[in-house]
Amino acid sequence: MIKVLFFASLREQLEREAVEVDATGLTDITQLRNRLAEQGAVWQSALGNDQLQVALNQQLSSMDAIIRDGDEVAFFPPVTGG
Amino acid sequence: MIKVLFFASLREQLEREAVEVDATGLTDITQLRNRLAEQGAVWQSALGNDQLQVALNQQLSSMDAIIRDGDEVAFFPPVTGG
Amino acid sequence: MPLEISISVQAEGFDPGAEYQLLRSENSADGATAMFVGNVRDFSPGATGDHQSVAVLELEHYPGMAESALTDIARQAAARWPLGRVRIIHRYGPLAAGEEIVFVGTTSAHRQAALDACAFIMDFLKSRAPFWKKEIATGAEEGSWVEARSSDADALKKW
Amino acid sequence: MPLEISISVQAEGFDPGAEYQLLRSENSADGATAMFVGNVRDFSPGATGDHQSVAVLELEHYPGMAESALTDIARQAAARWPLGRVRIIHRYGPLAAGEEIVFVGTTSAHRQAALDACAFIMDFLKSRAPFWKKEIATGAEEGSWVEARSSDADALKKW
Repeated sequence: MIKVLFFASLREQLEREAVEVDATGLTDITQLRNRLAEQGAVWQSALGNDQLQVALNQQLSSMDAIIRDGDEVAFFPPVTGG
Repeated sequence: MIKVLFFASLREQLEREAVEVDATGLTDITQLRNRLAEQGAVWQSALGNDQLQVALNQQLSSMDAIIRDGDEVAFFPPVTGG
Repeated sequence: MPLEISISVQAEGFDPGAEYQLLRSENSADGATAMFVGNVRDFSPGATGDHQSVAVLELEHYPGMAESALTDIARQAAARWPLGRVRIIHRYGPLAAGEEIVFVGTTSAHRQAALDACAFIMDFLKSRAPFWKKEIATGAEEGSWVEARSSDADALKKW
Repeated sequence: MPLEISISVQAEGFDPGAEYQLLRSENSADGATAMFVGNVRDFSPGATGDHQSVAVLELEHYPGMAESALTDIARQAAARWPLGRVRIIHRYGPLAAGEEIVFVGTTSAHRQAALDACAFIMDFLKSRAPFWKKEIATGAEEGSWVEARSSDADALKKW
Protein backbone atom coordinates (compact mmCIF):
# COMPACT_ATOMS: atom_id res chain seq x y z
CA MET A 1 0.00 0.00 0.00
CA ILE A 2 0.98 3.60 -0.55
CA LYS A 3 0.11 6.09 2.18
CA VAL A 4 -1.18 9.30 0.62
CA LEU A 5 -1.44 12.51 2.68
CA PHE A 6 -3.23 15.79 1.92
CA PHE A 7 -2.52 19.16 3.51
CA ALA A 8 -4.09 22.59 3.84
CA SER A 9 -6.70 23.55 1.20
CA LEU A 10 -6.32 20.14 -0.45
CA ARG A 11 -7.14 18.37 2.83
CA GLU A 12 -10.21 20.58 3.20
CA GLN A 13 -11.43 20.09 -0.38
CA LEU A 14 -11.05 16.33 -0.13
CA GLU A 15 -12.36 16.28 3.43
CA ARG A 16 -9.67 13.86 4.50
CA GLU A 17 -6.08 13.86 5.70
CA ALA A 18 -4.95 10.56 4.25
CA VAL A 19 -5.88 7.56 2.14
CA GLU A 20 -4.21 4.22 1.52
CA VAL A 21 -3.81 3.20 -2.12
CA ASP A 22 -2.91 -0.25 -3.45
CA ALA A 23 0.45 0.09 -5.17
CA THR A 24 -0.31 -2.57 -7.76
CA GLY A 25 0.13 -1.22 -11.28
CA LEU A 26 1.44 2.15 -10.11
CA THR A 27 4.89 3.14 -11.36
CA ASP A 28 5.13 6.85 -10.72
CA ILE A 29 3.38 9.64 -8.84
CA THR A 30 1.50 10.84 -11.94
CA GLN A 31 -0.20 7.42 -12.15
CA LEU A 32 -1.12 7.62 -8.46
CA ARG A 33 -2.50 11.12 -8.99
CA ASN A 34 -4.54 9.96 -12.01
CA ARG A 35 -5.97 7.01 -10.13
CA LEU A 36 -7.05 9.25 -7.25
CA ALA A 37 -8.53 11.82 -9.67
CA GLU A 38 -10.83 9.11 -11.08
CA GLN A 39 -12.73 9.06 -7.79
CA GLY A 40 -14.93 12.03 -8.70
CA ALA A 41 -15.18 15.68 -9.65
CA VAL A 42 -13.82 16.96 -6.32
CA TRP A 43 -10.76 14.73 -6.63
CA GLN A 44 -10.31 15.71 -10.27
CA SER A 45 -10.44 19.38 -9.38
CA ALA A 46 -8.24 19.22 -6.27
CA LEU A 47 -5.52 17.07 -7.86
CA GLY A 48 -5.76 18.80 -11.27
CA ASN A 49 -4.42 22.10 -9.93
CA ASP A 50 -1.22 22.90 -11.85
CA GLN A 51 0.25 24.46 -8.69
CA LEU A 52 0.00 21.08 -6.91
CA GLN A 53 3.15 20.15 -4.97
CA VAL A 54 4.20 16.66 -4.02
CA ALA A 55 6.54 15.07 -1.50
CA LEU A 56 7.77 11.48 -1.67
CA ASN A 57 8.82 10.03 1.68
CA GLN A 58 8.91 13.55 3.15
CA GLN A 59 11.15 15.04 0.46
CA LEU A 60 9.90 17.54 -2.14
CA SER A 61 9.57 15.55 -5.33
CA SER A 62 8.39 15.71 -8.93
CA MET A 63 5.32 14.03 -10.42
CA ASP A 64 7.47 11.61 -12.44
CA ALA A 65 9.19 10.16 -9.36
CA ILE A 66 9.01 6.34 -9.14
CA ILE A 67 6.95 4.96 -6.25
CA ARG A 68 7.00 1.60 -4.50
CA ASP A 69 4.85 -0.28 -2.05
CA GLY A 70 5.30 1.25 1.42
CA ASP A 71 6.06 4.79 0.18
CA GLU A 72 4.50 7.89 1.70
CA VAL A 73 3.27 10.45 -0.84
CA ALA A 74 1.90 13.85 0.16
CA PHE A 75 -0.01 16.30 -2.06
CA PHE A 76 -0.35 19.94 -1.05
CA PRO A 77 -0.67 23.50 -2.36
CA PRO A 78 2.40 25.79 -2.52
CA VAL A 79 3.79 26.28 0.97
CA THR A 80 3.25 29.59 2.82
CA GLY A 81 5.17 29.30 6.08
CA GLY A 82 7.71 31.67 7.56
CA MET B 1 40.24 79.47 14.30
CA ILE B 2 39.72 75.99 12.95
CA LYS B 3 39.42 73.18 15.45
CA VAL B 4 41.34 70.13 14.24
CA LEU B 5 40.79 66.71 15.82
CA PHE B 6 42.83 63.51 15.51
CA PHE B 7 41.60 60.00 16.24
CA ALA B 8 42.97 56.50 16.80
CA SER B 9 46.49 55.80 15.46
CA LEU B 10 46.75 59.40 14.23
CA ARG B 11 46.02 60.73 17.72
CA GLU B 12 48.70 58.40 19.13
CA GLN B 13 51.31 59.31 16.52
CA LEU B 14 50.76 63.03 17.03
CA GLU B 15 50.40 62.63 20.77
CA ARG B 16 47.44 64.96 20.85
CA GLU B 17 43.69 64.90 20.36
CA ALA B 18 43.19 68.37 18.97
CA VAL B 19 44.86 71.57 17.85
CA GLU B 20 43.56 75.01 16.96
CA VAL B 21 44.74 76.46 13.66
CA ASP B 22 44.41 80.06 12.50
CA ALA B 23 42.12 80.01 9.46
CA THR B 24 43.88 82.95 7.81
CA GLY B 25 45.02 82.02 4.33
CA LEU B 26 43.44 78.55 4.39
CA THR B 27 40.88 77.83 1.67
CA ASP B 28 40.49 74.06 1.68
CA ILE B 29 41.35 71.03 3.79
CA THR B 30 44.41 70.17 1.70
CA GLN B 31 45.93 73.54 2.63
CA LEU B 32 45.19 72.89 6.30
CA ARG B 33 46.76 69.43 6.02
CA ASN B 34 49.87 70.90 4.36
CA ARG B 35 50.25 73.59 7.00
CA LEU B 36 50.04 70.98 9.78
CA ALA B 37 52.51 68.69 7.96
CA GLU B 38 55.11 71.48 8.02
CA GLN B 39 55.39 71.10 11.78
CA GLY B 40 57.87 68.21 11.58
CA ALA B 41 58.60 64.68 10.41
CA VAL B 42 55.97 63.05 12.66
CA TRP B 43 53.28 65.37 11.30
CA GLN B 44 54.47 64.83 7.74
CA SER B 45 54.31 61.08 8.16
CA ALA B 46 50.97 60.94 9.99
CA LEU B 47 49.17 63.31 7.62
CA GLY B 48 50.91 62.00 4.48
CA ASN B 49 49.22 58.60 4.71
CA ASP B 50 47.21 58.12 1.52
CA GLN B 51 44.55 56.25 3.52
CA LEU B 52 43.89 59.38 5.60
CA GLN B 53 40.21 60.17 6.07
CA VAL B 54 38.74 63.53 6.88
CA ALA B 55 35.49 64.87 8.31
CA LEU B 56 34.35 68.48 8.05
CA ASN B 57 31.91 69.55 10.76
CA GLN B 58 31.30 65.89 11.63
CA GLN B 59 30.50 64.77 8.07
CA LEU B 60 32.82 62.57 6.00
CA SER B 61 34.42 64.91 3.52
CA SER B 62 37.06 65.14 0.81
CA MET B 63 40.42 66.92 1.00
CA ASP B 64 39.30 69.63 -1.45
CA ALA B 65 36.37 70.74 0.74
CA ILE B 66 36.31 74.50 1.46
CA ILE B 67 36.89 75.47 5.11
CA ARG B 68 35.97 78.60 7.05
CA ASP B 69 36.79 80.13 10.42
CA GLY B 70 34.89 78.18 13.11
CA ASP B 71 34.88 74.86 11.25
CA GLU B 72 35.73 71.54 12.91
CA VAL B 73 38.01 69.30 10.87
CA ALA B 74 38.92 65.76 11.96
CA PHE B 75 41.66 63.55 10.51
CA PHE B 76 41.65 59.82 11.13
CA PRO B 77 42.62 56.44 9.69
CA PRO B 78 39.98 54.27 7.92
CA VAL B 79 37.22 53.40 10.38
CA THR B 80 37.01 49.89 11.86
CA GLY B 81 33.85 49.81 13.97
CA GLY B 82 31.00 47.33 13.89
CA MET C 1 33.94 25.32 16.32
CA PRO C 2 32.16 22.37 14.75
CA LEU C 3 28.87 23.27 13.08
CA GLU C 4 25.84 23.04 15.35
CA ILE C 5 22.38 22.92 13.79
CA SER C 6 19.30 23.03 15.99
CA ILE C 7 15.77 22.77 14.56
CA SER C 8 12.48 22.99 16.46
CA VAL C 9 8.98 22.65 15.03
CA GLN C 10 6.69 23.42 17.91
CA ALA C 11 3.29 24.72 19.01
CA GLU C 12 4.76 26.64 21.98
CA GLY C 13 6.07 30.17 21.79
CA PHE C 14 9.73 31.07 21.99
CA ASP C 15 11.82 33.93 23.32
CA PRO C 16 14.17 35.53 20.76
CA GLY C 17 16.26 36.97 23.61
CA ALA C 18 16.82 33.50 25.08
CA GLU C 19 17.63 32.16 21.59
CA TYR C 20 20.24 34.89 21.18
CA GLN C 21 21.84 33.85 24.48
CA LEU C 22 21.97 30.22 23.32
CA LEU C 23 23.56 31.22 20.01
CA ARG C 24 26.25 33.16 21.90
CA SER C 25 26.87 30.72 24.75
CA GLU C 26 30.48 29.49 24.68
CA ASN C 27 30.80 30.80 21.15
CA SER C 28 33.17 33.74 21.36
CA ALA C 29 34.99 32.55 18.21
CA ASP C 30 32.00 33.79 16.18
CA GLY C 31 31.81 37.58 16.31
CA ALA C 32 28.68 37.83 14.14
CA THR C 33 25.09 36.84 14.94
CA ALA C 34 22.24 37.45 12.51
CA MET C 35 18.62 36.82 13.45
CA PHE C 36 15.27 37.03 11.76
CA VAL C 37 11.92 36.83 13.53
CA GLY C 38 8.59 36.60 11.73
CA ASN C 39 5.47 37.66 13.64
CA VAL C 40 1.77 37.48 12.90
CA ARG C 41 0.76 40.80 11.37
CA ASP C 42 -2.53 42.29 12.45
CA PHE C 43 -3.28 43.51 8.95
CA SER C 44 -3.22 41.43 5.86
CA PRO C 45 -3.14 43.00 2.41
CA GLY C 46 -6.30 41.73 0.69
CA ALA C 47 -6.35 40.81 -2.97
CA THR C 48 -8.50 43.86 -3.66
CA GLY C 49 -6.21 46.18 -1.75
CA ASP C 50 -8.44 46.45 1.30
CA HIS C 51 -7.06 45.59 4.70
CA GLN C 52 -8.71 43.13 6.98
CA SER C 53 -7.87 42.63 10.62
CA VAL C 54 -6.46 39.17 11.27
CA ALA C 55 -7.57 37.77 14.62
CA VAL C 56 -5.92 34.36 14.37
CA LEU C 57 -3.43 32.74 12.07
CA GLU C 58 -3.73 28.96 11.86
CA LEU C 59 -0.50 27.27 10.85
CA GLU C 60 -0.68 23.76 9.45
CA HIS C 61 2.46 21.69 8.94
CA TYR C 62 3.60 18.30 7.71
CA PRO C 63 5.05 16.63 10.81
CA GLY C 64 8.34 14.90 10.14
CA MET C 65 8.89 16.54 6.77
CA ALA C 66 8.85 20.01 8.34
CA GLU C 67 11.82 19.14 10.57
CA SER C 68 13.76 17.41 7.79
CA ALA C 69 13.12 20.23 5.28
CA LEU C 70 14.41 22.83 7.78
CA THR C 71 17.45 20.66 8.57
CA ASP C 72 18.21 20.36 4.84
CA ILE C 73 17.98 24.13 4.39
CA ALA C 74 20.28 24.73 7.39
CA ARG C 75 22.81 22.24 5.96
CA GLN C 76 22.70 23.92 2.55
CA ALA C 77 23.41 27.26 4.21
CA ALA C 78 26.30 25.77 6.20
CA ALA C 79 27.75 24.30 2.99
CA ARG C 80 27.80 27.78 1.42
CA TRP C 81 28.97 29.93 4.32
CA PRO C 82 31.35 29.33 7.27
CA LEU C 83 28.74 29.11 10.03
CA GLY C 84 29.17 28.17 13.67
CA ARG C 85 25.57 27.74 14.75
CA VAL C 86 22.25 27.63 12.95
CA ARG C 87 19.01 27.74 14.90
CA ILE C 88 15.57 27.51 13.25
CA ILE C 89 12.26 27.49 15.12
CA HIS C 90 8.92 27.29 13.32
CA ARG C 91 5.61 27.20 15.16
CA TYR C 92 2.35 25.57 14.16
CA GLY C 93 -1.20 25.76 15.42
CA PRO C 94 -3.29 28.85 16.17
CA LEU C 95 -1.33 32.08 16.62
CA ALA C 96 -2.68 35.49 17.64
CA ALA C 97 -1.69 38.82 16.05
CA GLY C 98 1.78 39.88 17.15
CA GLU C 99 2.92 36.39 18.15
CA GLU C 100 6.22 34.96 16.92
CA ILE C 101 5.94 32.45 14.06
CA VAL C 102 9.51 31.79 12.98
CA PHE C 103 13.05 32.38 14.23
CA VAL C 104 16.24 31.99 12.22
CA GLY C 105 19.59 32.64 13.91
CA THR C 106 23.06 32.17 12.45
CA THR C 107 26.53 32.78 13.84
CA SER C 108 29.79 33.17 11.97
CA ALA C 109 33.21 34.76 12.22
CA HIS C 110 32.08 36.95 9.29
CA ARG C 111 29.12 39.31 9.35
CA GLN C 112 28.25 38.85 5.69
CA ALA C 113 28.21 35.07 6.08
CA ALA C 114 25.85 35.30 9.06
CA LEU C 115 23.54 37.82 7.34
CA ASP C 116 23.51 36.09 3.95
CA ALA C 117 22.89 32.68 5.53
CA CYS C 118 20.01 34.09 7.57
CA ALA C 119 18.39 35.61 4.45
CA PHE C 120 19.05 32.41 2.43
CA ILE C 121 17.41 30.23 5.08
CA MET C 122 14.32 32.48 5.21
CA ASP C 123 14.02 32.47 1.41
CA PHE C 124 14.23 28.68 1.17
CA LEU C 125 12.01 28.16 4.20
CA LYS C 126 9.32 30.29 2.53
CA SER C 127 9.30 28.12 -0.61
CA ARG C 128 10.46 24.71 0.57
CA ALA C 129 9.29 24.02 4.11
CA PRO C 130 5.84 22.38 4.44
CA PHE C 131 3.85 24.97 6.39
CA TRP C 132 0.59 26.57 5.32
CA LYS C 133 -1.05 29.67 6.77
CA LYS C 134 -4.75 30.26 7.13
CA GLU C 135 -5.93 33.71 8.19
CA ILE C 136 -9.08 33.98 10.25
CA ALA C 137 -10.40 37.56 10.29
CA THR C 138 -11.95 39.13 13.38
CA GLY C 139 -15.55 37.96 13.66
CA ALA C 140 -15.26 35.44 10.81
CA GLU C 141 -16.00 31.72 11.23
CA GLU C 142 -14.18 30.49 8.17
CA GLY C 143 -10.59 31.35 7.47
CA SER C 144 -8.89 31.77 4.13
CA TRP C 145 -5.66 30.11 3.02
CA VAL C 146 -2.82 32.49 2.34
CA GLU C 147 -1.81 32.37 -1.34
CA ALA C 148 1.82 31.67 -2.15
CA ARG C 149 3.45 34.74 -3.66
CA SER C 150 5.48 34.58 -6.85
CA SER C 151 7.95 37.01 -5.21
CA ASP C 152 8.83 34.24 -2.76
CA ALA C 153 9.64 31.81 -5.59
CA ASP C 154 11.59 34.58 -7.35
CA ALA C 155 13.61 35.20 -4.18
CA LEU C 156 15.33 31.82 -4.61
CA LYS C 157 16.83 32.84 -7.95
CA LYS C 158 19.32 35.20 -6.38
CA TRP C 159 21.10 32.39 -4.53
CA MET D 1 3.38 53.34 11.06
CA PRO D 2 5.62 56.42 10.79
CA LEU D 3 9.32 55.63 10.63
CA GLU D 4 11.06 55.50 14.02
CA ILE D 5 14.84 55.70 14.13
CA SER D 6 16.66 55.24 17.42
CA ILE D 7 20.45 55.57 17.71
CA SER D 8 22.60 55.03 20.81
CA VAL D 9 26.34 55.45 21.09
CA GLN D 10 27.19 54.30 24.58
CA ALA D 11 29.80 52.77 26.88
CA GLU D 12 27.25 50.56 28.67
CA GLY D 13 26.27 47.10 27.51
CA PHE D 14 22.89 46.30 25.98
CA ASP D 15 20.51 43.34 25.91
CA PRO D 16 19.54 42.14 22.41
CA GLY D 17 16.45 40.42 23.87
CA ALA D 18 15.22 43.70 25.35
CA GLU D 19 15.99 45.48 22.07
CA TYR D 20 13.90 42.89 20.22
CA GLN D 21 10.99 43.57 22.59
CA LEU D 22 11.27 47.32 21.94
CA LEU D 23 11.31 46.77 18.18
CA ARG D 24 8.12 44.69 18.45
CA SER D 25 6.25 46.76 21.03
CA GLU D 26 2.98 48.10 19.54
CA ASN D 27 4.29 47.25 16.10
CA SER D 28 2.14 44.36 14.88
CA ALA D 29 1.85 45.98 11.43
CA ASP D 30 5.45 44.90 10.78
CA GLY D 31 5.69 41.12 10.52
CA ALA D 32 9.44 41.04 9.92
CA THR D 33 12.29 41.83 12.31
CA ALA D 34 15.94 41.44 11.31
CA MET D 35 18.75 41.85 13.79
CA PHE D 36 22.51 41.76 13.73
CA VAL D 37 24.75 41.64 16.78
CA GLY D 38 28.53 42.00 16.65
CA ASN D 39 30.54 40.63 19.58
CA VAL D 40 34.20 40.79 20.55
CA ARG D 41 35.86 37.66 19.24
CA ASP D 42 38.40 35.96 21.46
CA PHE D 43 40.66 35.16 18.54
CA SER D 44 41.86 37.57 15.96
CA PRO D 45 43.37 36.39 12.67
CA GLY D 46 46.89 37.83 12.69
CA ALA D 47 48.51 39.19 9.55
CA THR D 48 50.84 36.19 9.51
CA GLY D 49 48.04 33.70 9.95
CA ASP D 50 48.74 33.02 13.59
CA HIS D 51 46.00 33.47 16.16
CA GLN D 52 46.41 35.60 19.20
CA SER D 53 44.04 35.70 22.13
CA VAL D 54 42.37 39.09 22.48
CA ALA D 55 41.87 40.07 26.11
CA VAL D 56 40.39 43.51 25.57
CA LEU D 57 39.11 45.48 22.64
CA GLU D 58 39.36 49.24 23.05
CA LEU D 59 36.84 51.12 20.94
CA GLU D 60 37.51 54.77 20.18
CA HIS D 61 34.84 56.97 18.62
CA TYR D 62 34.26 60.51 17.44
CA PRO D 63 31.55 61.84 19.77
CA GLY D 64 28.81 63.71 17.94
CA MET D 65 29.84 62.51 14.50
CA ALA D 66 29.29 58.87 15.51
CA GLU D 67 25.62 59.54 16.30
CA SER D 68 25.04 61.64 13.18
CA ALA D 69 26.78 59.12 10.90
CA LEU D 70 24.62 56.29 12.25
CA THR D 71 21.48 58.42 11.90
CA ASP D 72 22.40 59.20 8.27
CA ILE D 73 22.91 55.50 7.52
CA ALA D 74 19.56 54.61 9.11
CA ARG D 75 17.84 57.32 7.03
CA GLN D 76 19.46 56.06 3.84
CA ALA D 77 18.19 52.56 4.61
CA ALA D 78 14.68 53.89 5.31
CA ALA D 79 14.73 55.76 1.99
CA ARG D 80 15.46 52.51 0.14
CA TRP D 81 13.21 50.05 1.98
CA PRO D 82 9.79 50.37 3.66
CA LEU D 83 10.94 50.19 7.27
CA GLY D 84 8.94 50.68 10.44
CA ARG D 85 11.70 50.90 13.03
CA VAL D 86 15.45 51.12 12.89
CA ARG D 87 17.54 50.69 16.01
CA ILE D 88 21.33 51.03 16.07
CA ILE D 89 23.51 50.74 19.17
CA HIS D 90 27.27 51.05 19.05
CA ARG D 91 29.45 50.84 22.12
CA TYR D 92 32.77 52.49 22.84
CA GLY D 93 35.44 52.06 25.50
CA PRO D 94 37.08 48.84 26.72
CA LEU D 95 35.22 45.62 25.86
CA ALA D 96 36.08 42.09 26.96
CA ALA D 97 35.98 39.00 24.72
CA GLY D 98 32.39 37.92 24.06
CA GLU D 99 30.84 41.30 24.88
CA GLU D 100 28.38 42.95 22.50
CA ILE D 101 29.80 45.77 20.37
CA VAL D 102 27.03 46.65 17.95
CA PHE D 103 23.31 46.01 17.46
CA VAL D 104 21.30 46.72 14.32
CA GLY D 105 17.58 45.96 14.29
CA THR D 106 15.08 46.70 11.52
CA THR D 107 11.36 46.01 11.20
CA SER D 108 9.25 45.95 8.05
CA ALA D 109 6.11 44.43 6.60
CA HIS D 110 8.46 42.58 4.23
CA ARG D 111 11.16 40.15 5.28
CA GLN D 112 13.53 41.01 2.45
CA ALA D 113 13.29 44.72 3.26
CA ALA D 114 14.12 44.06 6.93
CA LEU D 115 17.01 41.71 6.08
CA ASP D 116 18.47 43.84 3.28
CA ALA D 117 18.24 47.01 5.36
CA CYS D 118 20.00 45.29 8.28
CA ALA D 119 22.84 44.11 6.01
CA PHE D 120 23.03 47.54 4.30
CA ILE D 121 23.31 49.34 7.65
CA MET D 122 26.09 47.01 8.83
CA ASP D 123 28.01 47.47 5.57
CA PHE D 124 27.82 51.27 5.72
CA LEU D 125 28.48 51.35 9.46
CA LYS D 126 31.69 49.37 8.88
CA SER D 127 33.01 51.90 6.36
CA ARG D 128 31.37 55.18 7.31
CA ALA D 129 30.84 55.40 11.06
CA PRO D 130 33.76 56.90 13.04
CA PHE D 131 34.78 54.04 15.34
CA TRP D 132 38.23 52.51 15.61
CA LYS D 133 39.18 49.22 17.26
CA LYS D 134 42.37 48.48 19.11
CA GLU D 135 43.08 44.91 20.17
CA ILE D 136 45.03 44.31 23.32
CA ALA D 137 46.30 40.75 23.54
CA THR D 138 46.41 38.78 26.77
CA GLY D 139 49.50 39.80 28.73
CA ALA D 140 50.39 42.65 26.37
CA GLU D 141 50.78 46.27 27.48
CA GLU D 142 50.41 47.89 24.08
CA GLY D 143 47.48 47.22 21.80
CA SER D 144 47.45 47.24 18.04
CA TRP D 145 44.98 49.11 15.86
CA VAL D 146 42.78 46.89 13.73
CA GLU D 147 43.44 47.47 10.03
CA ALA D 148 40.51 48.35 7.81
CA ARG D 149 39.78 45.53 5.38
CA SER D 150 39.35 46.12 1.67
CA SER D 151 36.48 43.57 1.77
CA ASP D 152 34.54 46.07 3.90
CA ALA D 153 34.98 48.83 1.31
CA ASP D 154 34.06 46.33 -1.44
CA ALA D 155 30.88 45.39 0.45
CA LEU D 156 29.43 48.85 -0.29
CA LYS D 157 29.56 48.27 -4.04
CA LYS D 158 26.71 45.81 -4.01
CA TRP D 159 24.22 48.44 -2.80
